[in-house]
Amino acid sequence: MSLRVSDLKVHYRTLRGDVRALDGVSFELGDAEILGLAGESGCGKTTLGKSLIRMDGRMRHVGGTVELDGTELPIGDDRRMNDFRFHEVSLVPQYSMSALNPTRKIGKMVGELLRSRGVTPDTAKLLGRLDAVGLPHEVLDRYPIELSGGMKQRMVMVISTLLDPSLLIADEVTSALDVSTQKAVARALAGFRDNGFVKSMIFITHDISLTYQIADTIMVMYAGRLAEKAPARTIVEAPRHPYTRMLIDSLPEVGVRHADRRLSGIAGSPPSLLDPPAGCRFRDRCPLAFDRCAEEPPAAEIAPDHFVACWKA
Amino acid sequence: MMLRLDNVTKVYKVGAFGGKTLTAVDGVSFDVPEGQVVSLIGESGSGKSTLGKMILGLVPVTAGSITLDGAPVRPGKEYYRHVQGVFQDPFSTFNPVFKADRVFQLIREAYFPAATAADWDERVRAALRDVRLDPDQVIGKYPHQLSGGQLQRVLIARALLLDLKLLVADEITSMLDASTRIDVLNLLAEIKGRGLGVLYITHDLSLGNYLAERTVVLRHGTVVEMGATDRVFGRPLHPYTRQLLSAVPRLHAPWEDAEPVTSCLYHDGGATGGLAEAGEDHFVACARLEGCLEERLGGRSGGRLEGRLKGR
Amino acid sequence: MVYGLTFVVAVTVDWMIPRFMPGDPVAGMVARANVSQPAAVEAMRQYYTGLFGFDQPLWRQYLNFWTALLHGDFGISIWVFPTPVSDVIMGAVPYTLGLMIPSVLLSWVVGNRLGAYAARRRLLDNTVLPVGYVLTAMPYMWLAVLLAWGLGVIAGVFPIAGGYSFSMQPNWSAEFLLDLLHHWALPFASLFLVALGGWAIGMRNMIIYELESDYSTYLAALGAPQRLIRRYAFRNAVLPQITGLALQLGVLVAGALVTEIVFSYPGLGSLILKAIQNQDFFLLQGTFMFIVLGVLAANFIIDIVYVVVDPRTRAGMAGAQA
Amino acid sequence: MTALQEAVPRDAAAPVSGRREALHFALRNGKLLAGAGVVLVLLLLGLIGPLTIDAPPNEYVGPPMQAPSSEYWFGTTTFGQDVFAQFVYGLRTTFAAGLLGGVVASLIGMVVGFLAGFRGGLLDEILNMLTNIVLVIPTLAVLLIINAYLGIRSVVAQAIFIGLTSWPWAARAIRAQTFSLRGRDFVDLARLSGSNTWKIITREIAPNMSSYLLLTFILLFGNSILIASSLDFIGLGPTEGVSLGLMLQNASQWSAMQLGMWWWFIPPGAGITAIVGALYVANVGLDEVFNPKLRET
Repeated sequence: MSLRVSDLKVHYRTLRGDVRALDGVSFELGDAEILGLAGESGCGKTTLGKSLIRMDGRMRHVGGTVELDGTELPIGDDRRMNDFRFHEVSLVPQYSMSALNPTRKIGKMVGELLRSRGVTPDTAKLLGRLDAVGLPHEVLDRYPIELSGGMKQRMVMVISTLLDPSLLIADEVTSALDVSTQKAVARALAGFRDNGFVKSMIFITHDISLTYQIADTIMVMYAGRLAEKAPARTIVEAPRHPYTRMLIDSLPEVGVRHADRRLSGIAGSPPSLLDPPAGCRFRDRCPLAFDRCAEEPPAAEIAPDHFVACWKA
Repeated sequence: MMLRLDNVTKVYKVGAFGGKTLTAVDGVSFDVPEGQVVSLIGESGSGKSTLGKMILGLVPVTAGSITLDGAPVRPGKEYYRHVQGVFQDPFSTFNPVFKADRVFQLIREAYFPAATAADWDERVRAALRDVRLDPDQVIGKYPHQLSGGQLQRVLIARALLLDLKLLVADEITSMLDASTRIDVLNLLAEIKGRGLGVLYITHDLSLGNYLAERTVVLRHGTVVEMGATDRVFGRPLHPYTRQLLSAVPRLHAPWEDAEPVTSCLYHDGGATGGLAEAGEDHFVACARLEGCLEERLGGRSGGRLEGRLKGR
Repeated sequence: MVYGLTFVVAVTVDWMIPRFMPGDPVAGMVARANVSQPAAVEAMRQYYTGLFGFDQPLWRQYLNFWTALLHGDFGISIWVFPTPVSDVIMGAVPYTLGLMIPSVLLSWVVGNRLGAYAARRRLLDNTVLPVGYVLTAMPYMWLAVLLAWGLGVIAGVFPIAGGYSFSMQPNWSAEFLLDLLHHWALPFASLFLVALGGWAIGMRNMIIYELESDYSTYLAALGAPQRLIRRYAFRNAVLPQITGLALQLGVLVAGALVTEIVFSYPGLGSLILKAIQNQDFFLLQGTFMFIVLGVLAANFIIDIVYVVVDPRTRAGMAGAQA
Repeated sequence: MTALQEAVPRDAAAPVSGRREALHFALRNGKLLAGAGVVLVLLLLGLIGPLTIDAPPNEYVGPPMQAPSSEYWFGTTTFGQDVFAQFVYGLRTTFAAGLLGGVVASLIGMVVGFLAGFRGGLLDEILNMLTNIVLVIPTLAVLLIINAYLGIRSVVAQAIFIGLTSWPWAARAIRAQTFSLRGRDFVDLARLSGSNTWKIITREIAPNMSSYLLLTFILLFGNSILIASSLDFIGLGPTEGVSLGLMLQNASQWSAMQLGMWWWFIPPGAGITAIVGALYVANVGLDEVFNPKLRET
């Protein structure tokens, strides 16, 4: 088992009080597994991704543990966490287009970054990785402004995985890209896992169809909690949580026409996480809700590797 | 009502003192008939948003013409009585320092100065109910207190207050969550029933396919394929369309590889004369269309093609 | 391009003002000059009339003005009649430059370091920031007066007037140079301090902005040490500060002028005061042209430095814009 | 920021209006309160102080060279003028010069900035050129020439000329802001609602950056005070009346420093520093109020 997250709670401090962005999430991630983390805005998926590598100033680790390869990650301690960053846990951020220092040549920056982490730059390895994503070696001698958006994206992917981390977090890396580029980037990421550049990966996106293309397992989150986690096929073809089902049903597939089959969305909106209601958080929007939903449903394993947090599952 | 684009071209001047030029849209022609949704599909840099802005009169046309019922676009109060737009980012479409319902106020000032307060309030409420919003939940709120989906509906309601003939919807769902965007799309499909045309601009093929009667696929400012949606997506002919379709992530079906665009002679620099008719209500920009069709479809339909040149 | 135009505008303003002011400029000036010797009055009258050339058409006057200017001819001073204005100015310029160049450059360098160091360090920030605001809010002359009073009059450590002791004649001896330095110290310090505050505040704000940028966040997520992140942030924050230096030049020159007046330092500032007190308009105009030229030249140099320092403009110039 | 927005669902249950929120933070911002407080106290002193003094400020009312005492709070000058009387009258003049100069500069900066930023194109390039020219020319030097020749000796004329030469950076800043706002969709929506350029600038763009305009004005205000006092000090100030800068000039001219008459030159300089410094500090406070990003949690 590569990653074990137990009852993780991370809150955001705001002027109106604590926002419980991540409120008790537990899951495991196996070796060589790509976990697709899906959900809508405000579900806590980005918070989860940040918690695993670097929390920003407003985030607070409230409870729960994260264990990577048998070692507990000190996620609430920015300084101690530094030992794990880049070496064990790494990140391909949403903002890849602006992630490189604009006034340093890329090669020089990579060298300085590596040395600052006590690593001697391995030129052959770096060049090999550039080849793997189809970047010419000259990019190292360029400034970021001289690269196209797609090239910057791939460069960041190469830098982030240069130390062969155990866990790679890819946060909405494709959301700003065109469909054809999106496909290339997603496949390249999957290739990193296949080639052993990274051991396992958490691929965060709002697009379930995209996750389905490269993830082994999909975890759907709702309002700071886990709703359902299962192998990708199962999530798409036999979802058990009403939220997952309604979400999948709201996606127009190529071939589905309004005139033939009218899809519908999910009425209502997620609860405020400032002071979330007790019990199941999907209750207010759920057509299946009944009395027991006032109690919080645990994420039960209803079939091997299939976890659902719903009394009706 | 019919919106007609004829050979529309847009050339931007870039650089200091307009030293260089950039052709964003190059000779685009298509129609948006009344009671239909036409989707305009393209990736970034395809010129789709520029086209939308030209139709709305927000950006001047360099060459060619855009006409509504035969009359040329003349941006101004009268034109906007009939043609309206909804944009991509709802939080940028609302001025954050004002309440959301100010967008109605602007309409009232410009078009219905004579309406009494009570009468106007009732009209606004009716329009909000038409877009499935509870007026009491929307009126008096600031934009940041409403969700993206609610805001986009407010904008559609705003357009419906006018004597609308055409609605340009530019990526109006791309900032919305999956569970709310589909209802906004359904709304567009509903309002076309009022006899107005909808131009739905999007990068998302599956959404365009879901909604539109007709589809126009744009690449680098030119139309590569257009026609009835079921033909364009059901039997895509242009390699670019095929590549786009194959790149769309689907549920239930893993990605497969389409032949790269470069395998087509047209993209190797082979000249083209414009759009050729490849079947009923199906036009493709490909000079080698006949040959391609025969290769791909094994001569089943290729022989019947006339390959008639259209447009330029 | 802009500099050329600016120069033309400045010269035109300089030419226009005496010509279009109400009344007869020659009579007014001669009267105000208040010179008692009839010979001097007559010489001046003739000189003015010839110089302004009122008998010639306007465009001709304008052209003549330019020709004279390009020959370095600013006219003749009234205050130290009949020394040419250009000579008077040249005598004062070394003092002003000697004061300005070190204080501007040093305050820029030290201020930037200080601001960068203070940013995001609570304790330092809480001292540097208020002190910085007080310093920038001070009128230059007031700090100069305070320093002169405190260190000059009360403590008696530094002289408070002049560029060198009255008892000395300018020469290259070590004794004279030391004396020069001694007189230079206080005006330098007051210019340096006021400018310092502004740079420190500007840099602090800029660094905080850079530390919040995406590339800083990315480096932090990869565990890069604060030292590296700050170094990158500093490099990027310095670039706008270079532009800031160009924008501040006018204010800095103004500061130098009034500081010189406080210390009776024999630079352009004191010259201006003398010119005003003696109604010496040629001297005033000449000094004005000279200051404008100096500021333009400095701006030009800063522009070149910026292009050399910022790799983005270099890359853009190579036409490799991606 | 994005993460936080994501984490905080837009809460329809807490209708805190933007303006009320700003007021809420304004009343809790120490910098703003302190800065505004100092400015207000000095302003009141300048407004009310002169009413309590019978003689004109430059009148020789008492014995010369008196140190501060209960009778002459700030002492007297070499000629027996009451420094306190001069100070309160000087405050008035200084505020007037700053305010008027700030208003003139803001107005020009706004017109140029809005037009250049919103219209773009050739107009933008021309206005930009103009801005750069005025920006590069050293302001004080121009004012020297103008004041010397035209003999400007009234506070109003002085302030107007200061305003005429100190607008460029404001125009630049407003242009940049306008430029970024122009691309927002609400500008397009206003067009689609039949609004013309003037209406869009005044009713959509200007309200959106009202806080920014206020900040700009405050900085121009402080700037004008500093320039005016420098002019006064050189001897190009108003000939009648008194200002803080003129007081400094007199003190310097009559060797107050050498004579140890600290009470003559400390108050005017301290007054200017206090006003301008307080304006700057209030400005930072206001910035924090308007820009939630800067609010330290």
